[in-house]
Amino acid sequence: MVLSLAGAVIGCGRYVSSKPAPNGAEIVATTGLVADLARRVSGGLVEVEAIMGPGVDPHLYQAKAADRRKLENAKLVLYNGLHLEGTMSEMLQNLPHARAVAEGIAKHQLLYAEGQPDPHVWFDVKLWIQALGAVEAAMCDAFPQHADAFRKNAADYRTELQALDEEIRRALATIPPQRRVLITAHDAFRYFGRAYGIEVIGLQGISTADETGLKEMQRIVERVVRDRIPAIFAETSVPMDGVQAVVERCHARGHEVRIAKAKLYSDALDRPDVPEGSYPGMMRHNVQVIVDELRAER
Amino acid sequence: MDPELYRMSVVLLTGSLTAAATALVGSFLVLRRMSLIGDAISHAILPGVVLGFLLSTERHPLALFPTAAATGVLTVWLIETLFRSRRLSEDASTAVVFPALFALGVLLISRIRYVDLDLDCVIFGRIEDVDRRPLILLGTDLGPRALWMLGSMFVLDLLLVVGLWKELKIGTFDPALAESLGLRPAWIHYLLMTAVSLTAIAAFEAVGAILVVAFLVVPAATAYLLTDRLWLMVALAVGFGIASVFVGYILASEPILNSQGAAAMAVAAGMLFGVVWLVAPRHGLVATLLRRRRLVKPE
Amino acid sequence: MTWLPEWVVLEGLAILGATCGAVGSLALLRRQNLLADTLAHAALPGICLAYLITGEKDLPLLLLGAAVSGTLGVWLILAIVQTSRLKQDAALGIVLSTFFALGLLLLTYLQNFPAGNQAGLNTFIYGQVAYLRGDHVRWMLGVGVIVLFLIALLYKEFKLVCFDPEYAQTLGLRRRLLEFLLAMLLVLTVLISLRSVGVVLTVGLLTAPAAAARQWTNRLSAMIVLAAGIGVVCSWIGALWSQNVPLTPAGPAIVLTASVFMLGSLLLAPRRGVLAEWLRQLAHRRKVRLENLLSDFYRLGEIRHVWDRPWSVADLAAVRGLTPDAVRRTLNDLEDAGLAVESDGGWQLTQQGLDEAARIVRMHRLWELYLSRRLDLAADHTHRDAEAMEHVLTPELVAELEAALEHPETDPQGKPIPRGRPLAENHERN
Amino acid sequence: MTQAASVRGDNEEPTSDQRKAACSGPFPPIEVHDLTVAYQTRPVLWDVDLVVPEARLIAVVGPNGAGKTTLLKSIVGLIPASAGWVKIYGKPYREQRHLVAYVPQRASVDWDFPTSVLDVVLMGTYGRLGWFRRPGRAERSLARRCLERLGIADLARRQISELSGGQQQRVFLARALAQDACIYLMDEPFAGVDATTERAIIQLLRQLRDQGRTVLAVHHDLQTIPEYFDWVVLLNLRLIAAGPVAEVFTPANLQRTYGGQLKILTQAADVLLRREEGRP
Repeated sequence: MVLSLAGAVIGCGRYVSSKPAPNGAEIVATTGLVADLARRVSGGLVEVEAIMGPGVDPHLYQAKAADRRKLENAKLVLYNGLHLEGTMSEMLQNLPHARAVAEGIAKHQLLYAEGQPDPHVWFDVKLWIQALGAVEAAMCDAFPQHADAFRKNAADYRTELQALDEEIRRALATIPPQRRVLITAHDAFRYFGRAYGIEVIGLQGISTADETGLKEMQRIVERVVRDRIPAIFAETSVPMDGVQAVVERCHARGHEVRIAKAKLYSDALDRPDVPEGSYPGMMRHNVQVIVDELRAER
Repeated sequence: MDPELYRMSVVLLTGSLTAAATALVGSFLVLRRMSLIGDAISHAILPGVVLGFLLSTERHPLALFPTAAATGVLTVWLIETLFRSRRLSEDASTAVVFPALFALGVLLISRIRYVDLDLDCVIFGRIEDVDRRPLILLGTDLGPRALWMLGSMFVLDLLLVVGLWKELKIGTFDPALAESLGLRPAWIHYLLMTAVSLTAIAAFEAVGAILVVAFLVVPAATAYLLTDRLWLMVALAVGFGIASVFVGYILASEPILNSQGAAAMAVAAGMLFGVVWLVAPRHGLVATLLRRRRLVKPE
Repeated sequence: MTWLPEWVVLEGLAILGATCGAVGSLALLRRQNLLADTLAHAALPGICLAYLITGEKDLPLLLLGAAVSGTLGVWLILAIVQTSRLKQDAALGIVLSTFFALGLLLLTYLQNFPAGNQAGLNTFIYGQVAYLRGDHVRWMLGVGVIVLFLIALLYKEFKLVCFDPEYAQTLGLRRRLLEFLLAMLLVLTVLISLRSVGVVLTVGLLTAPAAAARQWTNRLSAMIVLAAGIGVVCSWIGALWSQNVPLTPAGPAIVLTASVFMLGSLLLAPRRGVLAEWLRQLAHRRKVRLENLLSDFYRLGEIRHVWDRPWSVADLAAVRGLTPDAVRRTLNDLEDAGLAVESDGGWQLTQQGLDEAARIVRMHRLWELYLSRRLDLAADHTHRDAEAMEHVLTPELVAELEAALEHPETDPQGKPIPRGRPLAENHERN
Repeated sequence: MTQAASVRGDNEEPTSDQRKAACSGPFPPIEVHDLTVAYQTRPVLWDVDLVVPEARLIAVVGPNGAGKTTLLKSIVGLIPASAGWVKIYGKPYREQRHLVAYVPQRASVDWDFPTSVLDVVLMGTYGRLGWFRRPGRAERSLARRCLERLGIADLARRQISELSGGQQQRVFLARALAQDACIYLMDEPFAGVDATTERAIIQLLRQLRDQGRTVLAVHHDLQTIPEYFDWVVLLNLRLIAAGPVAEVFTPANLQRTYGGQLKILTQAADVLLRREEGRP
């Protein structure tokens, strides 16, 4: 029985593998954010591809057949880790040529919720710089012939990111302290809050698969109404329902909170051809939106 | 071995083992008119899964087995107890018990918030990744975990079905006769339900709940349209299950759908059923409609 | 009032609970609860397709898609059952798994679209009570009112089709149309609850309140109203729970509340309840115990032809081979009932006890005689049946028996059938 | 066609004569022509020709699986015919629905259904009421009278799950009475009922016949056929014979109906023997 099965496996295997299969890039990253790090380090020397496109929620993403082939065929796979890629985590952990960029981040700097680390590390630029180090190391290992170029590119990007960190700090400082409350669709901005002194509240938990309890919902609404928080924020990769529900409940209590005119990028970048398609562009966009919405007196 | 080929072999072999293991027990479910018990069990064991994770300190993937299996049997027992109380129909008992247990499971998860226990993982299943989830015992990598689990589940189910063939057969067609022959149909019933629970959990962890539900019912139902002999039905069910795995794999492959393997295999099983339903020689749609027109004059 | 959920949530849940309870009652009686399960799963591809085609995530459009695929699912189930040898359960299983898998395929496909995840299609699998909004509730209200109105309007027709569909057909009611309408009610109800509580919990909300209501009443109209009420109350309790206990999603809380309520009803309902039945059995067993001992007194008296002497516990225990303790317990019960008194270290029946004992023995012997005459049973086989029957015969039945047996004097073994007061007879005889 | 229409909705019991007039006409109550019925491909009735006379008590007799229930069901259109047709007083059943009352087998419904005895009897009036209308006082009093005729008026408010087998059967008959039809089709009205109920039922059937109505009942007990029925239809896939009991209920016909089923034959022989001897 098993033998005949194995025979069938091999027989069919020939049939499928005889078709031309796209090989994918040499470096394959899961999210656009990780791909951004790799692209900057590579500086065009090695092709980098991201599996998840713009607006894709990495928590729920289901790898497809083609993704698997790309991951298998790549020389190096980079992923965020810390269970960001919910359904793919175990597979990635057991892929010998895969590296989690979050592993480059010092453990004591991670935030934990219920014993699980929060994977949204890129929202603290300083942490993301550490992730950059991990990417640099992994790429130098995988492509020793390009190691020198990679180190130089990484150093350049590190300088740029350090400047970005300062820029964000300055921009956020313009928001009056009592209005520094960021309410978003899911709990992705805790690192951001810790790094830049903003209180963050997410409607859903760290993963978008959680269901919100009525108590959590009510607490958020109470808070928005009590502190007359002017705006709450939708995310590109999360449904609007929760945010809209908060707005409606606040309106019912006579507080005209609004949904920020632009959505925040939380777990995904935009298309590569717009500024928000890169990490610094995405961070600047988010900060700009937050500052615009929260600073303005209504 | 070419890694691509290796991966494909593992996926197809795991899928085939899932199909074979589920079809073995699923055939009896269909004949006992309990097709939906698989759906009920695969939802209702959620609290058992959560409990298993809570109890095991090192979160070993196999740790959820005992509690989940116990919950599966508990589900069946609860359904039967409610039904036997003569206050609810079998249908209603099922429809009360499994949502209640599922709700309990979801509540537990919400309280604990292990991201590990992502509900989606459980429902969608990741059959493409089975080669990347090894069984590690005492520090040694023994190869894909799903192969081990479903392989042993297949052997167990095979032992059960072959060993208790006569009892299962009589217990399925005539429980009263089985009782009078001293064959203990109630025991056989619970044994079968335990096997269904265990198979569901093994498959669940490896390939996702949706594939379990589909493979328990659809290949067996397809086979039932083609034959009146039990052994042939079971064999055909296994065959249809395996065929669905291959068709689904091709469907999910890049040039066609570029999609999720487990769901594609379940859809393939449904498509195979559709085809057989249309063209089956005796019990098919076309045959039935045609034959309705020409009646055989009775002797 | 932070302990109370938002009004919009309460309102939405009330509509949901009432509709699910009412429709669930009809589904329960037609044994279609698992059809609801299948429908809830079969809605998924419709929802995804509606999003795929229109690119809109408006609730009405998605619901339309769900209605179409749900209806297709119902139709397929009917077609499979009617044209193949497969039974309802297999048809349900096939449609459920295939449609749901198709939905998952579409979901995977959709995630490649920019903003594909924003449709929130996942909410349909798990549900999000906390995100209920005014426009959702208005839609739910619209659908719920239509559903409840239809049930009220066609109550008589639905009742007959649920109870005896073939008879309904012979009366000229459009059975197929009515059955289709009932399935549509189920589809509509599933649709409005999917978004809030998700696929699996919808099934629970449809079944548990109806099953609970069934235990409390024997009238369909009352059952429907009660189930709707229970649905509302359980949803509100679940919502209160979620509102006041951290990290508790409302959907599962509601279903769990309803399930507990169902279980409680099953146990505690006054007439159909398990507890009531258990108490009835207990009372009956006590009655049997007392009556048996009374008749033992009588037989002892009959053998010795003395009616006014006390008997020792050992004598009484010997009649049926009981333990002395058991006999003593029963004697105490008899004493409490005023049927026996303790005297001279033994036990004696009171006057009332003697009457009662004579009545029981009389019924026993009448029944024995009836069995042996009517059913041609051998005299020695009738005793056990009579033993069971003597405790349940009503006075009317006894009168009928007597008439049928033409007022007999002796039982099959030739023992006299007592009439009136043994003590008096015996006093005369002595 | 005037049958029965005149008395519909009437609160007063029609007298026997009125009833007789209402239920008679130029056409026979039931005419079955070349009827063939099949489940899937297996025929269960083959080429049945039958003309049922007015005002008779008719037994439909045959072994298990002979198509007795199928005959009744296809007369009332519950099972589509593969070939042939059925006419009720000369017209298709669809147009004459109100003239036919069908009494299904007791076991065909869930007796744990949450409803009362009176409610079930009221269902007999639903056809007349039409869509949307609820039964009113007139229907209630009619239903009560039907219960009285079956001697179970005291059970009116009883939940149907508390009934004995005989009581269930009486409820079903009361429901059929409430339809006030000319033709009564009964599927095993005597199955599993006690002796008292059996007597009550046969008395009712005779009353119905005497009012000019036609009763067609599936019956199993060959012993009681000569006593209870005027007419008999012997069925085993095909129609074996149909006619007055005295002519048709013969050993030869029974032999053809039941084949070699020895037990039934000896039973039948016993009956016939007793009849020849003039004993009841």
